[in-house]
Amino acid sequence: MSDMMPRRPTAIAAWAVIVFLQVPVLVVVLAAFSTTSYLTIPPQGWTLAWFGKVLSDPAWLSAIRMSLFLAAGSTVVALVLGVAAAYAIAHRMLPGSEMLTALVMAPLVMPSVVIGVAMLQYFSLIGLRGSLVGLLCAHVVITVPYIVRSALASLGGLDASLEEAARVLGATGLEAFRLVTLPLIRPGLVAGALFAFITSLDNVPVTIFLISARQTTLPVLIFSSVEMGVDPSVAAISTLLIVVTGLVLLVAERRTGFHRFI
Amino acid sequence: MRPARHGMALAAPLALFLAAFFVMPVLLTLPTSFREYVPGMGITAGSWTLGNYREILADSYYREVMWRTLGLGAAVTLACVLLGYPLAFMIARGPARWRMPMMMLVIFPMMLNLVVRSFGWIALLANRGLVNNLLMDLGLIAAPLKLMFNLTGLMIGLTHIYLPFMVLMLVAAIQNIPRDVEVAAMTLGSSRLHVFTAITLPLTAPGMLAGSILVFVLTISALVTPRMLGGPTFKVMATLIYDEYMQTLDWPTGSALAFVLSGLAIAIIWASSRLTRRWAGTA
Amino acid sequence: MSSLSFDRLGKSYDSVEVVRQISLTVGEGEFVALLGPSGCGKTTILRMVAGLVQPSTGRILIGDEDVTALPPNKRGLGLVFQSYALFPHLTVFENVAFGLRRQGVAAAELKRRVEDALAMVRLHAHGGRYPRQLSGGQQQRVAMARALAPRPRVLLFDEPLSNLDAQLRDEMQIELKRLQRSLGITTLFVTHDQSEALSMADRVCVLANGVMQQFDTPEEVYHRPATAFVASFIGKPNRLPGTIAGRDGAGGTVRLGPGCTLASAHVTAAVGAVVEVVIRHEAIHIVPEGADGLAGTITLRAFNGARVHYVVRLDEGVELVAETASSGALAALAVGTAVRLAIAPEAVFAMVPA
Amino acid sequence: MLALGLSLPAAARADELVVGSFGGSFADNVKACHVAAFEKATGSTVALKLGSSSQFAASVRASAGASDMDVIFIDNSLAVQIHNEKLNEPLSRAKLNHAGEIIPSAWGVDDSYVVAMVSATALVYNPMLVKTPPTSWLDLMDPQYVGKYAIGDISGTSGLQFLLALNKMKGGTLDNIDPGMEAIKPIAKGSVVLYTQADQLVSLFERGEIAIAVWYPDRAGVAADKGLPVAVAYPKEGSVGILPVVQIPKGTKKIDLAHKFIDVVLSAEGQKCFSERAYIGSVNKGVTLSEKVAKIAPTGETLDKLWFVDPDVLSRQIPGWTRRWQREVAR
Repeated sequence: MSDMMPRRPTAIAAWAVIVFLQVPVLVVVLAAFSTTSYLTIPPQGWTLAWFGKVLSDPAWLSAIRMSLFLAAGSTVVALVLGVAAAYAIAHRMLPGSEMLTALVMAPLVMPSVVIGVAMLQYFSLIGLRGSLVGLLCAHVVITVPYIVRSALASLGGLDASLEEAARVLGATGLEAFRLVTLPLIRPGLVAGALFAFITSLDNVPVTIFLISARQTTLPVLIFSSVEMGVDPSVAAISTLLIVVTGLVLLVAERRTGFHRFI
Repeated sequence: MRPARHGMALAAPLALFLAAFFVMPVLLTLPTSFREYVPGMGITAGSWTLGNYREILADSYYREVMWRTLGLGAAVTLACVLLGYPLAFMIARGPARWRMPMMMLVIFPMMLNLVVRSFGWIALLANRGLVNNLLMDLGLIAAPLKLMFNLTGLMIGLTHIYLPFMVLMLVAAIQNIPRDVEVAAMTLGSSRLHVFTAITLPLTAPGMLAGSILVFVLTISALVTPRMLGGPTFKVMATLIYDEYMQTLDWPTGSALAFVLSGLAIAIIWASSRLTRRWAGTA
Repeated sequence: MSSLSFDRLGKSYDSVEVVRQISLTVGEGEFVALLGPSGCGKTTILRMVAGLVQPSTGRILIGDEDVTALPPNKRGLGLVFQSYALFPHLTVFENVAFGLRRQGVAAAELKRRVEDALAMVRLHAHGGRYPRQLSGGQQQRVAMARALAPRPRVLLFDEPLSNLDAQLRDEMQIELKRLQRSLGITTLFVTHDQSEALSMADRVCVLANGVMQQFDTPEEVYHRPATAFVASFIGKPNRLPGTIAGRDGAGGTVRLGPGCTLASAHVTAAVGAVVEVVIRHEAIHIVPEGADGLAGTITLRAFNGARVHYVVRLDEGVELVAETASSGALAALAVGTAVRLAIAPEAVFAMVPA
Repeated sequence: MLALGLSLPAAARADELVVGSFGGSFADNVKACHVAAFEKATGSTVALKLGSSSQFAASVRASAGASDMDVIFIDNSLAVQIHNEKLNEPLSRAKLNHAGEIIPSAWGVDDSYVVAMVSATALVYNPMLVKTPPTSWLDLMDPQYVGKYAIGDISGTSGLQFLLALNKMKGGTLDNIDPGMEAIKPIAKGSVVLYTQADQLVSLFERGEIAIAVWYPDRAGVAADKGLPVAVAYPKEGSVGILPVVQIPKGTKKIDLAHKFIDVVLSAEGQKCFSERAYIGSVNKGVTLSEKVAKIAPTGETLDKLWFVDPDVLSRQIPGWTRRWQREVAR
């Protein structure tokens, strides 16, 4: 057995960092129960009114629906496009794969405001402005880097002979991928999809230019209400969202055990 | 080895998609950065100038913001490594029963909306925020510390956002170290510290560098947090670009700044991935 | 069962030829070993047979069927990988059932055949385990069972024993050979280990740099190497620098040192050429003092159970390794003993260094 | 999910008007005062697209004469800029029943927009901490407020207008901002924060971090209603007027419907409703504000003393001033 196990100082430092990570979450959750009409900490008086307000406001609810739909949709599309491309790159199946990798990662580098304005101009030109398709495509562009990155990492750690073994045993290329490769890289993909989902769910600078009047996303709605004052309902909605996504996370963990593969 | 046409068929959808929805829009923006902008009148059509780029290089304010942005990126990256390493080490090597809960607690805060998260920090870091009040009540300080609208606030906020990314990448890197190598070093008479600095750390360097590149890139193009915790007195490239686009409507300068920032980021990524390859011994 | 044939099979990567125009036939039920050092092209040949690599030239036939253009899943082969390539996310049972499921074998039949296959490799109690819970030898046998369960027309092995420790390897050699015999399955076995190839195969194909050197029974390959490469690759050779002193038909004499010449039955170079002289350890016989032979002194003795090795320094300064059985008078010679060495001309190969 | 996706078509519905509005309580007020009446009168529906003035300006420019919004609320200087870039449809007074009730100065150049409401930048203070109400912009410099006041960044209207007010007091002109820049430097240095969002001040007042600020009377009025201890003072040097306007971006296919919406905005009922809810001044001559609102919103004498800066000059000068501010004041 190796002696390179964390000792007490490391453990203390690690838990301190964990606490640091939870601090703003706690603050926001506490603020959601405050009776004051603005965000404040510690809360002055306790109420559930803000949760009631949020849950009865169709604008918030439709924004949540839109955000979740967009995040889920773009993650799925990014998974399909990204995993296919990552497969080709990882198996060195095409020339110029380094260029493709660089291209995929580029949206991470470009300031997102610029991507937003650029896409607005472009979508106006090709008639996709204000459409859900356009918005979805934009979100795929900003989420796909995370998928490709994690897919490349997972595929790189895979023994190439596994798929060959499946092929020799009578599986078609697609079957070999579905029955052997996919189950083995799935935890890595779940981790990548998680990043992608969060990125989409949090995006303001690109989305704000591309949404139409009838559809808005949660972060954009929060961002636009900042200008006119923020009351604890944004804390309430964030609390709800954290609880929901936290549960999804736990279920995903239960089903795939993805934490072991990140 | 499968034929290249299969590879093409697999990669083409993404390549075409990005060409259509990323490259094209960005390329259409490129000419804007060579246009002339007349305040109040808009972008002069048909004019071509290098002036926007020249101004960025010549103006000491732009240079200051550029250096500040890069410095901030480096500082946040360093903070993420320093804070993230012990945690990642604990997750990778600590008691198995802590693994899952710790991992979940690392991922969990990522779910908090960025705007709302910034409000959380404001409530904590303001002059009369929780932190200052606590410190003053304890009698540790007489006057509130300035924790916002400066490097401190932005460091705290951005480190909080990108620390989980770094931790997750470091965990993977630490797990990939063959334990035999460390044991070998120990049998050769190395102390724990020496094993760590001579074996563990170098072997995780590629993963650490990959995580660092990601954090650095995300930091220098972050917008929401710098706007809310940096404010007008602590501008970075992204907020400056946002201002040029959204306040002064000077898109030519804004897009020129954007391309400069992107160029810098690409150059840094390129340089550090060369460095990674050298460390990994594949160059 | 079917035979397996190559017809001028070749493969190039970026104009580098790694396999050159190989033609041979593995008969029905025959066990053929592809033997050669790493990089000789043997694995490429195997992968071409399996359909994992597309040949640049030539054809591959299984029985009378040309399978050159078929994808791997249509070839009806079994392949045991060097790494075993067991599916880590599937149980042993599911690993073995994988190929049967691809064939659409019905549930009851499938269960029976998987169990048969596992029984064949003596792992019937391990069906519910995952590969990581098995030892290396067990994993190896699962890989065998998985390859055999779908009843392949031809069985391919890619260095399947190289990851096992020495004793286990010897056991597995015998087990594998017995299994192949009892099933009578056409087998192509890739290895770099000559003893593995010689002891298991009906015929051995020796490869070097993508070129077939010799394709014959183990006895022929060992005793009558067709090329200098085979001579130096098979067995444990002494390699000494020398020059050609004279020619006589296919043979001649080589000079090892100032006063030391040897008759050789295998000389291709011209007189005066610098050559490498290859003589196997076991071809050098220690003969009693006074008999005809090269004079020398024992400088080292090594006992390894079945055999005894002597390092003999000839009076001319050249050192040779000789080998004898480990019992009898010749087995107990002390260091410093003066001896004579007899070497048959047939055992001396003079090769122009590559 | 899929159903939701399909129910969001790319093209706007024929009878639906898309209005660009500021978010938060502004949007609530637009819905209550304008949208309801408009929908009742026309049978059409309104979709609000929330954003800021500059977002709308950026969006109108990016969509180059094919805006997806039919009416926008926007600051007058940006409205002028949009007009200069020829990205708007002119208003037709003939289509507006209430055009005659509007104060004449509300109309933009070539009727490119019309002012929808009048607000101002003024001083707001905490009466519990400030015994004597301030009377001058320079009261901010009073030693009693050291470390207890806040002004806005130039990116917000109040910051810009305070700069202009100081500049005027120190003898500067719109072509010479130097005196203002010099005067504001020490004030900005001492400010608790250069706020960029108006509501940042709410928590500062609430926590007692500041006693006085350059802020908006309408925000102060709404905040006071919610229990924030604030009162408004208009400096004797005169406040600077803020004019949110309504404008029709180029490319709308519903020009008549857009006019009908603007007509509702300009109507006495619409104006009165909005003013009462938002503590904001009206442009309709027929509106009389309640006393509670009149005390806070610019009316009567304070309205007369308001300084309305030429938006055309503003739109040309703001980028330059912003640059100088970034480099000299906020650095």
